[in-house]
Amino acid sequence: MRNKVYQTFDEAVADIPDGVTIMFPGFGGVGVPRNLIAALHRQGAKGLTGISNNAGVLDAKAPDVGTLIEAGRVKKMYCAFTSPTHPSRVTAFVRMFNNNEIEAETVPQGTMAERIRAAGAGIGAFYTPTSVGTELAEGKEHRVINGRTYVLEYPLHADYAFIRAWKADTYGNLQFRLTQRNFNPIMAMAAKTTIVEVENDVVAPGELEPDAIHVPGVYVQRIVRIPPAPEGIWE
Amino acid sequence: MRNKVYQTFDEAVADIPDGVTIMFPGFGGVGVPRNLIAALHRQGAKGLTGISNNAGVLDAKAPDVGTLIEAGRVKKMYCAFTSPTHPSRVTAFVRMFNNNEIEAETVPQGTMAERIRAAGAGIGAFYTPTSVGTELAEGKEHRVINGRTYVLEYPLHADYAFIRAWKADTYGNLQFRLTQRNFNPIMAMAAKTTIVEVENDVVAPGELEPDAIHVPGVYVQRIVRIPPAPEGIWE
Amino acid sequence: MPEHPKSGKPKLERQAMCDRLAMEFQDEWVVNLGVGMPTLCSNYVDPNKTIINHSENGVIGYGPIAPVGQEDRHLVNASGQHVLAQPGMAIVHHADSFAFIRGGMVDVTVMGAYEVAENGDFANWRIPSRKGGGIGGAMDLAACAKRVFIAMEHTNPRDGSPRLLKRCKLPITAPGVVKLVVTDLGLFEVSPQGLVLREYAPGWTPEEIQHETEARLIIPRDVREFRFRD
Amino acid sequence: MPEHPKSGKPKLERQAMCDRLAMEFQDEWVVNLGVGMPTLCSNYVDPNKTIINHSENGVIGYGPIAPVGQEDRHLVNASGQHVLAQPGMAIVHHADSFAFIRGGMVDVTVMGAYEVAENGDFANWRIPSRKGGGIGGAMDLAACAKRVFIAMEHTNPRDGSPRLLKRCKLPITAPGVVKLVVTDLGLFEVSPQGLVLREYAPGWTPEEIQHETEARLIIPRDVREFRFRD
Repeated sequence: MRNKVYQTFDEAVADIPDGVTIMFPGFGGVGVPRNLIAALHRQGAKGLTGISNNAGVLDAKAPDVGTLIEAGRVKKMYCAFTSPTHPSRVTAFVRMFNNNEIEAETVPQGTMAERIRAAGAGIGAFYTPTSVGTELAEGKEHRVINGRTYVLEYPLHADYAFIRAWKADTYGNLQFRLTQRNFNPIMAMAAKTTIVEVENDVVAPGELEPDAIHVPGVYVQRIVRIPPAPEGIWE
Repeated sequence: MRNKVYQTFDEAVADIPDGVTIMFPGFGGVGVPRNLIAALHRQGAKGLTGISNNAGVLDAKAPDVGTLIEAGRVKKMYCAFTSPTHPSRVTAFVRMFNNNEIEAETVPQGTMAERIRAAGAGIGAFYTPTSVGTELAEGKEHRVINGRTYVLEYPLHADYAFIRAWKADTYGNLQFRLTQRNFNPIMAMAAKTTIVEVENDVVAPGELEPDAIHVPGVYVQRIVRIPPAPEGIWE
Repeated sequence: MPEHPKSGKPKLERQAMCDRLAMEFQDEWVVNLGVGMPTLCSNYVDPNKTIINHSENGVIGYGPIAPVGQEDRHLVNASGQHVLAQPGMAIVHHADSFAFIRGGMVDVTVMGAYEVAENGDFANWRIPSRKGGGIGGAMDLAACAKRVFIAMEHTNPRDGSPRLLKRCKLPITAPGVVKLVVTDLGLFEVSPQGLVLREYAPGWTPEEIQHETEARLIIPRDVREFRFRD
Repeated sequence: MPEHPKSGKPKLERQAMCDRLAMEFQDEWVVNLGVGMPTLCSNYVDPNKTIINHSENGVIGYGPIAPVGQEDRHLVNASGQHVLAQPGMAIVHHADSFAFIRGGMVDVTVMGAYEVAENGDFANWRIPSRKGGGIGGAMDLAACAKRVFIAMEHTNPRDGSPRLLKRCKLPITAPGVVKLVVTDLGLFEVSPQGLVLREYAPGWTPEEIQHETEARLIIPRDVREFRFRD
């Protein structure tokens, strides 16, 4: 069986070409694959499309998708926040979006999650009640089902998913801890190539309980153990 | 907080009226809520609609949905098997279906699972590639998305789900063991009232690991601990 | 003409506003509290009720904000604040968390807003003068929770313009979903007939509150002073 | 005219047929074996390859059939047989198992069939003379697995009628999906030009096999005798 365990983040992202679509999980700073993002930043791939709940935070000390945006590597973002929650919170993304230096599509968070899930689940499209009657539903196909109005939404596919996990085995089976889970499992399932940074030693198959695995290893292609700080990014 | 733990199966199903729709999980004889089915059989509710992968097995020694069918309590079944895999395997359901004593809709197993999931997930309808080009897609709405043809399928809702779990806490958080899981979690999430038979003692909240819970307790309304055989059904 | 609020008449405190909404929560309700003021609702604790806190990032049944030094780096709420684990808590992934929301499992969501209209529309995600919007999970929650409660200041703090309107001027978050609004001037119910003033801040009259409100208020006979506690 | 098979000329054994399909499995393939004859594929073990067994009831990476006395009452495969757990095995629920299938994670599904047509259609779920059908997960697997392999007897054991047809007569399970068919007479590939005979059973000639086949067989120059092992 092909070895999935890579020694460095740089090796794990080395072959990512320009122009691909990448999924970046994380919510409230938890479950963000910061080491892989930092490695991709060093690697230099550009013209990227990103799928992420937000487009980077203000004054980020640790790398996140905003690091790639600020470096001009991202051409388009799909995210749930395309303007700041407060006018003073002007991130690199907001500045660039206002200057038309980056494209963006605003997607309600649950619709984003379901579109990602649909990509992994082989669903061609689905009807959701979210956004009906709002500006975001304008131009979308509507349908009344059992008296309720829904809009049609399509899957969000990706070439790569960057994943941050708690535990992994060498087959790529993954476990997450608490709200670290967030978008990680559905992104791992939706992308063609899933690359994982993991917070604990990669164990032998059989050491993770089959009933407690959050992502089956078949979905995972590459795994890197996060080294101790300062080499690894832990914040 | 309302007590969810019932002392007997008979109490847990006592108020189920005639004419409701019930989901019955189980696959290959594993994860079948046999004690609740036996209790409903005693209770006598009729005119039921059942949603289940199959419609009972041949020579069932332990109660399953076929027990209710044979007793004439079921008006319609949604299932993936409406004819026997071998002509000699004529179950009560097959005999009644051939005699037009029961209605049935044949649903591909994955489409059934996704329709159940859609009901729990508030999805109005979805496009799936399964069954395209076959008799089962006739009369259904088709749509080409990115060059692939899909059919439109609608959610399967239910009034009740009968669930068989491995462990539960008093809030209703559930865990399943190995392939016992099958349809159980998605049925628990899709039904208005979820009633659970559990193979271990019901524990206090906090004793099940939050990361290893398969069904959050909010989805569960009633729990009964299975007593030792012969009072409880364990096969 | 009623005394103008700028004269210094006291308004309700934010905590009092949120306490009032939290008094409406029923035993076993699943409650989703939006970023900002709504999180104050969790400070109101009724020992006779079990409230289940849901956060859109997939945590059902979390506990209070973690005291300094007790933060778990893997456990945050929708605002990204570290919270404490609570016995019986369950974790799901993001698609399952919004399946939970869309599936109608959230009994009430409490959000802030820029505007609420008498038809139950509200706006809280986008200001047309700024490009883009910050929608997060608000549209999913607004469309799918069983009840939407709003906590906001009665008037725009910048120019004093009213926020309880006949029709929303900003792009809406969801149409016709708001059930209850608390502002620093009172408690308002959205009824089929329009906005009903249920309770007024101490020292204020219904007429004074109408003066601060664009929508036409319905003043029922049993309108009463604001209840701070049950 | 070729010797008639009823004369007693030996046909391939079921295990040999399934071994031949299993020889096509590649390292790390996710393999889904249908009820009945296809499960024999798991008896062919190539130590140089890791095969990942998927069963529609949500188990990825299960092991061999459990010996008597070692059954775990909570672990069965798609046929309801007790199997052994294997290190690295993972369990998902039914919706996630079919998300896995529809998402294209199954490299090959091996199924039985009543009929296969030269255009890649096949039928295995319904006989119009019987009411209803037994579809299970076959339609999902047929529509969504990367490859569909079929293992079946070359002719109907009841009346000797051919099963490799120009067009299916029975209601199909999926259109145009079959890649490879093994029968007790040989190995057949579905190509854009039609059915190609790749290998014939020992003692049989391509012409004799054509005689048992309704579809027009393409006989390539490199057609060879059946390979029992790599």
